[in-house]
Amino acid sequence: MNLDFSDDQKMLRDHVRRFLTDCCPSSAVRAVLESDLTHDAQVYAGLAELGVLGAAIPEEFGGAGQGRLELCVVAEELGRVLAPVPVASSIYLAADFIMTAGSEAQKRHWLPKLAAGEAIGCFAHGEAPGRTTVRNIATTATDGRVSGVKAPVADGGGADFAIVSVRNADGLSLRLVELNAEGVRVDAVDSIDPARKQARITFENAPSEPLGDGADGARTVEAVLDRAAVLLAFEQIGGADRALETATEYARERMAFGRQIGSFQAIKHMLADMYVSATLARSNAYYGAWAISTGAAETPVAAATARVSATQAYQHCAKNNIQVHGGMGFTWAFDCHLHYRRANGLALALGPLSAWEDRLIEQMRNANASAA
Amino acid sequence: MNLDFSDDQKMLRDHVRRFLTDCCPSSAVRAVLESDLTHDAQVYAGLAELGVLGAAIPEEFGGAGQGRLELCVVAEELGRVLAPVPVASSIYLAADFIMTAGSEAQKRHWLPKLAAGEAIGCFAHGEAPGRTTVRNIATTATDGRVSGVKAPVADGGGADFAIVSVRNADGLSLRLVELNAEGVRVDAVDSIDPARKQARITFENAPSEPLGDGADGARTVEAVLDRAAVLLAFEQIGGADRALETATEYARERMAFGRQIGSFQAIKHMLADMYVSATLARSNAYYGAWAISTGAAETPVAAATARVSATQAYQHCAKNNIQVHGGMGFTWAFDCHLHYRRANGLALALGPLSAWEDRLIEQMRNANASAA
Amino acid sequence: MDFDDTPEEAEFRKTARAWIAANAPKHLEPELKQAGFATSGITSMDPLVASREWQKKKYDAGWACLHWPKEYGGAAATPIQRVIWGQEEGVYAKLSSPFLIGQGMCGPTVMEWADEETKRRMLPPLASGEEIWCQLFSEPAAGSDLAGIRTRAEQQDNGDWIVNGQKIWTSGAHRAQYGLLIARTDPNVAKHKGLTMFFLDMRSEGVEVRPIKQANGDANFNEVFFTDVRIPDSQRLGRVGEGWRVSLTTLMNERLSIGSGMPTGFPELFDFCMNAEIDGRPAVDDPAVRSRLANFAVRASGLKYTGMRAISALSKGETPGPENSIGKLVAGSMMQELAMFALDVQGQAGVMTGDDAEARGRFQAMLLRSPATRIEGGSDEILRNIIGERVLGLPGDIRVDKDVAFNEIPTSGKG
Amino acid sequence: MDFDDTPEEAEFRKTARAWIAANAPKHLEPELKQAGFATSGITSMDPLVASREWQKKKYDAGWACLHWPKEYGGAAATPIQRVIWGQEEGVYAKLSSPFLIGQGMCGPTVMEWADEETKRRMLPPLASGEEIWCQLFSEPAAGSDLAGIRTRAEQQDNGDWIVNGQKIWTSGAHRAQYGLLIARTDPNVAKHKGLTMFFLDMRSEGVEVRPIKQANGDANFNEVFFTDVRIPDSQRLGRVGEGWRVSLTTLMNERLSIGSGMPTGFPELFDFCMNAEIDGRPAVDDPAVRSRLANFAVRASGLKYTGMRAISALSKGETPGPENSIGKLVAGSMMQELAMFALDVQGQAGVMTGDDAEARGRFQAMLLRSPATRIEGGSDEILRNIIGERVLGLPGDIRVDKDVAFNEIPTSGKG
Repeated sequence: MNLDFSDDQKMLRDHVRRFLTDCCPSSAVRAVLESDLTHDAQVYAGLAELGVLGAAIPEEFGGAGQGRLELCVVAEELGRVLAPVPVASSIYLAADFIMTAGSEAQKRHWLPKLAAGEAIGCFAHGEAPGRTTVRNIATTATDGRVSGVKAPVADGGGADFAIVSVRNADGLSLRLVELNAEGVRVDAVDSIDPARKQARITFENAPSEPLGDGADGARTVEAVLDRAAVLLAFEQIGGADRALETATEYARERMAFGRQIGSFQAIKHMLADMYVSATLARSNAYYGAWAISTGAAETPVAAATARVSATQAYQHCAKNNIQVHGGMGFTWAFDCHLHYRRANGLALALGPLSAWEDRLIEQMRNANASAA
Repeated sequence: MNLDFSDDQKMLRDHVRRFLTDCCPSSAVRAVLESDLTHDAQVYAGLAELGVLGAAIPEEFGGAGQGRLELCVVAEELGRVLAPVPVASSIYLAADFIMTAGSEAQKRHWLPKLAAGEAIGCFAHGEAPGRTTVRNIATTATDGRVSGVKAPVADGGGADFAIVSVRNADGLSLRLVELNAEGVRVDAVDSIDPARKQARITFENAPSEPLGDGADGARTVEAVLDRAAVLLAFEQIGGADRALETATEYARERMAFGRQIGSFQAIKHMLADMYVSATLARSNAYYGAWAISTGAAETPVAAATARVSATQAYQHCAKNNIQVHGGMGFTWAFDCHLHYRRANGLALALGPLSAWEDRLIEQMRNANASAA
Repeated sequence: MDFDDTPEEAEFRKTARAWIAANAPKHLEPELKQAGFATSGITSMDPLVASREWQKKKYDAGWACLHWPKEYGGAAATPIQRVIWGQEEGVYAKLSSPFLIGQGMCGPTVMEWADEETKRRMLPPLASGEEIWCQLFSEPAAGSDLAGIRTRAEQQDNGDWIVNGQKIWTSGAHRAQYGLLIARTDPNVAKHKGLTMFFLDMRSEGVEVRPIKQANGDANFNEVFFTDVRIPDSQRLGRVGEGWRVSLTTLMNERLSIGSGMPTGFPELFDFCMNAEIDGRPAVDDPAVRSRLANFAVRASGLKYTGMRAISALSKGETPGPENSIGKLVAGSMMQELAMFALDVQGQAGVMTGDDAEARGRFQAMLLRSPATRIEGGSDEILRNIIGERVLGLPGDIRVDKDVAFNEIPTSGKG
Repeated sequence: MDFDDTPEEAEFRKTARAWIAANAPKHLEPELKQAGFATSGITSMDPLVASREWQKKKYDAGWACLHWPKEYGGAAATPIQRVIWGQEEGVYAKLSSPFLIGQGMCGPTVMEWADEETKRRMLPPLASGEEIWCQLFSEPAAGSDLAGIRTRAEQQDNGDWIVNGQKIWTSGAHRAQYGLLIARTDPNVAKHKGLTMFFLDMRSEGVEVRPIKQANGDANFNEVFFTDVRIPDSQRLGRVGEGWRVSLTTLMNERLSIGSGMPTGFPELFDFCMNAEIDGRPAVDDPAVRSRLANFAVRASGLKYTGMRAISALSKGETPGPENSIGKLVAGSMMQELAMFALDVQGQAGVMTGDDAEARGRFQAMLLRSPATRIEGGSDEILRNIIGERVLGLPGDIRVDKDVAFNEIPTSGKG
């Protein structure tokens, strides 16, 4: 049994951590948070140069041809530093959609650019208001022209193309739309985590090409979202760990009533509980990593488990990180709110916690029924 | 505004408390818990003598003609001492059913006996397994003869008659069955709280009389359960308060590491949280008391609010009372488990917490819709 | 049990209602109704002007600081009359937000500790809204441990005090004329013994006010820096070294005023769930949503009726019990949890704020503001200590700083 | 990442599996599968006899106390082999319950602190199941604060020790041949310094064992009273006054053995909700039930894979990280919460126990047993302290009893 990353993967982690420590301090996060910048282009270019954007992209398409475990390692590091880069949108989602359902031509055209960070993709799926389900997708494609409004679209502002879900008679199908085409309008929208920008994309008879044969769009979406959920879970456990570390450090240094506040059980036990949820989430994320890296049949259960657990842990740790810091934790100057924003933003990305809870039990039920 | 009991009602409380302190120590509870006794007959007779069983029964039917607020006061005291007497079954339920839906003859026959503690009634409704809904009532009445199996029936073992819900074409209707009749068999069943005995009652063509005109049985059941829920909520807040007091006292006396354990924040904050839930539950119970004593239209909302809040508070306080006591709290000799048993037993009486949560929101929704 | 007024209460309510109907700035009502957390919501005019106009009108007619003695600008009203006034004032009460700290905390402290001449001079303009006060207590290194403040006041030969140091979390300092200041006057004695309370003119030389940007992007609080600020000894409240005792008056009033009638967000959440849909069905019909709603409902209701039990006591002329101490503790964490849940119901779109968001971004704003509620005016942890010790009578925490000279208490956990 | 054995592990597993297939008491399997919490479930024969037979068989074939050195009755196996053996032993491992404390905690303590002769004499019969040991640590006034024990051991002129006092929560004392005893040998020094560890023959004169009836009606634990019990000095483990250090060996092993592979009840709950109905529909289809199930599922899964991460470390010859310290803390409160929820799903009928209950009363029994899990072997609060201090490196609680002579530490909070 080896539910752990390999030595090579751990070396990759150290490598990425060193790069991000140098190039992505919290001032870089704040530069995006406090401006209209869509992302930190320098950090993104650096990640491309390190070869990690293309970690899971085959060598024939310009990637490193490693695998999803390497991407998990990278995701955790991005989560730790709250990296303001569109890796989730462009790599976990857009690249995976193309690898999963794209034509040979689409792969040849887009994957090398995505791996090199020369193009950015995004997934335009949800249509506010309400939880994203097949029923509330109103965007359509007629004669290859897409019309509809997608919001929020993470990283839509900086993207070159979008994978767009459209309604058809049977459910969903997927289109690929270049965002500089006519009939496409991209507007920034404000969000609780402006270090991870959101957009509204309005399509009016925008030219598009199909992604996949159009029949099993909903199934493709589920499969890609499952894998992205595990990768986001790694971002979340990275963030949760960092929030826990920050809070622990503060509790050791900050004095009140003549003693370190970490010597008070109220604080000590709060931190212990954060450690508990971060540990559970990490173990569940490893289970998810195993599943998506081996293509195991239990991927849907493993992905939902990783996702629910990581969402809970990051929200919990980010929230109590502020509480441990007290008033200082509620200042703009301290980084606590960056994690709080990210934790609550990621909790909704790819669909809310409640939807993943439901999916987890639905999938366990199905697995159980098929086993019986 | 006067969301409080009157001075007379507070005097009644002191009166009942003195009586129960003398006559219902924990040894009396244990005597029922550890034996086949259905209840403590002496305590029950004493309550009858005090006139409190008939508090809400009109004087013309042998009661004290006071009202439901007095019954709330009594309920809280019964809850504090875990009184092993069938007041809930006989008074909150059976007497209320007869007052609500009984014929003049039934009232004349039964209410004076119930008030005097000379007869005991119970409500035979649920049929295991599963949550009690109209759908899972299989007991029927044909030509006035009742057939079916009811379990668990609280206090069924010591009761003289039962109000029995039976299925009819439209839903439910109610029958009154004397339990010494032929075709009736009462068996004791084990339960998590043997100080409040449960029974299985098997009816095989048992003779019965109708209670009410048979049309609106389900509605009568809802109305009586709402009122009983408020009264049980008072038993629950009495129990919660007592568990909190016991735990607080122990935390002040018990030493560990050279100091009172109540000086540790882990214990102190646990007790503070118990106080919070007990206080919320008390205020909600008062709201319920106001509603059932005035027959307010918002009774369903008030009753469900009181019930949900009191169930949460008592479970919380009883559970943490053991935790504060540590190992000693898990001995048979300490009374902690008596509250733990009672709290978890009462949580299921009249239907489980989840069903009351659902009812609360359903009723708020209806109230909101009718107000709009 | 009833929710009715006594005849006297009904009479008072009628008078108050009639006066409000005749005098309130009705044109501001729509804006006030949309106000978010801790602001009056006025944008059509200078909100401070709007607040002052309403306060002055109330003052002139004898409705300001109702329960204060008449000679200090009040109406010597009973506690229950004050509650009834608050109920009748309704949304217009939001206009009082600039005066809350002054009238709710500083005023009572002055009333208890100042001499008669000072009270007659300082309190009426505070009641009328002409002068705004702020409370200069917290410091960067002294939050929950308020007695750990380091701002120094040193007495000169002429009796005046010279103050140096820094305060933080000072709400309204930028518009305040006066401030209530606690400072350390003797660092060589135990921490609680070396403190003294003053009030000072915020326009004094050497006072600098800087807004603090908060985690949610707002700037409702300030840092205040003191550089050789001179305070005459006549502006001392209580004896030298008695500052801790004086501060307890202020803090008791702070917790009272913050704790009562805390909003929880539940009515807004319920309303939202009645209208929002999950996969084509009303959210309120989803059993999982119902279960969460029910848990919020009983907490909101519990707080509401706990408040009514306190009012009932006031109505009978009794002192309310300790129940109200739970208000902020319950409401703070509930608001945070509730906001997270509301965003969850909104799905992926819950991440959007402002006009793009459902319910006009109300729950997103609540999510970002609520962490502060669990900290300001006594953190959750401090409140649990208070309930444990003062309500339940449990022993205090072990204190290692009690009999130690302040300047010998360690100040860093490092090394 | 994989869940596969290395070739060596696969080989070992094959050998173990073959031996178990050939030797396990298969006729007991159905009973063992139905076993509840902390019992073997055997009723068709004397459960202790069944346990001893299986243990002796394992011992004779070299499968008992696998990781112990061969000279003490073990097989010098690696930690990962021990894990694999446990996986393969499966339900038959439940037969080991009478030996767990002796082999898991007393044995390692003897191994670390006794002289060679004692080890060679005492350990093999412990490994073979011929002799059962119990652990005499907790006292009525010393639970979480174990160093507060009062049982006195006084040395006689001939070197023997005379013991007087009372122990509690002694699992298996009624059937034990030996006990590991911590006693106070000097009350005039600080509490941790006056303790000494012994082992004693439980058949000694003056030892009285009385079962304790627990809150759930069972009696798995005992009180043990000592009246002038004589222990030869040769049965002392460690130096006089060094008992606290010796006890840490035992306690570390206790937490290790209790924490690993704690049952949570989730698989049983999920199974139950697949079959139970709420108003005619499968419970598992109710969104409110799903939400609760999901929350239990991720905790159960998190514990399971946390365990696998530890096993992965062992497999690589590394020492597992501190992750496993969360096991009992998570599982204990989860079991309690889960049992309450399962009863809720059962509705009013959930109050019934035993054969009248759904799922054979499993969840009712769990409800009544689970409070103990949150206390025994380190309460939730002690475990949070351990995680905070040993894993996160936070400072310890303030200790008022550290440099005080034991007999001067206050013993009551009254008056």
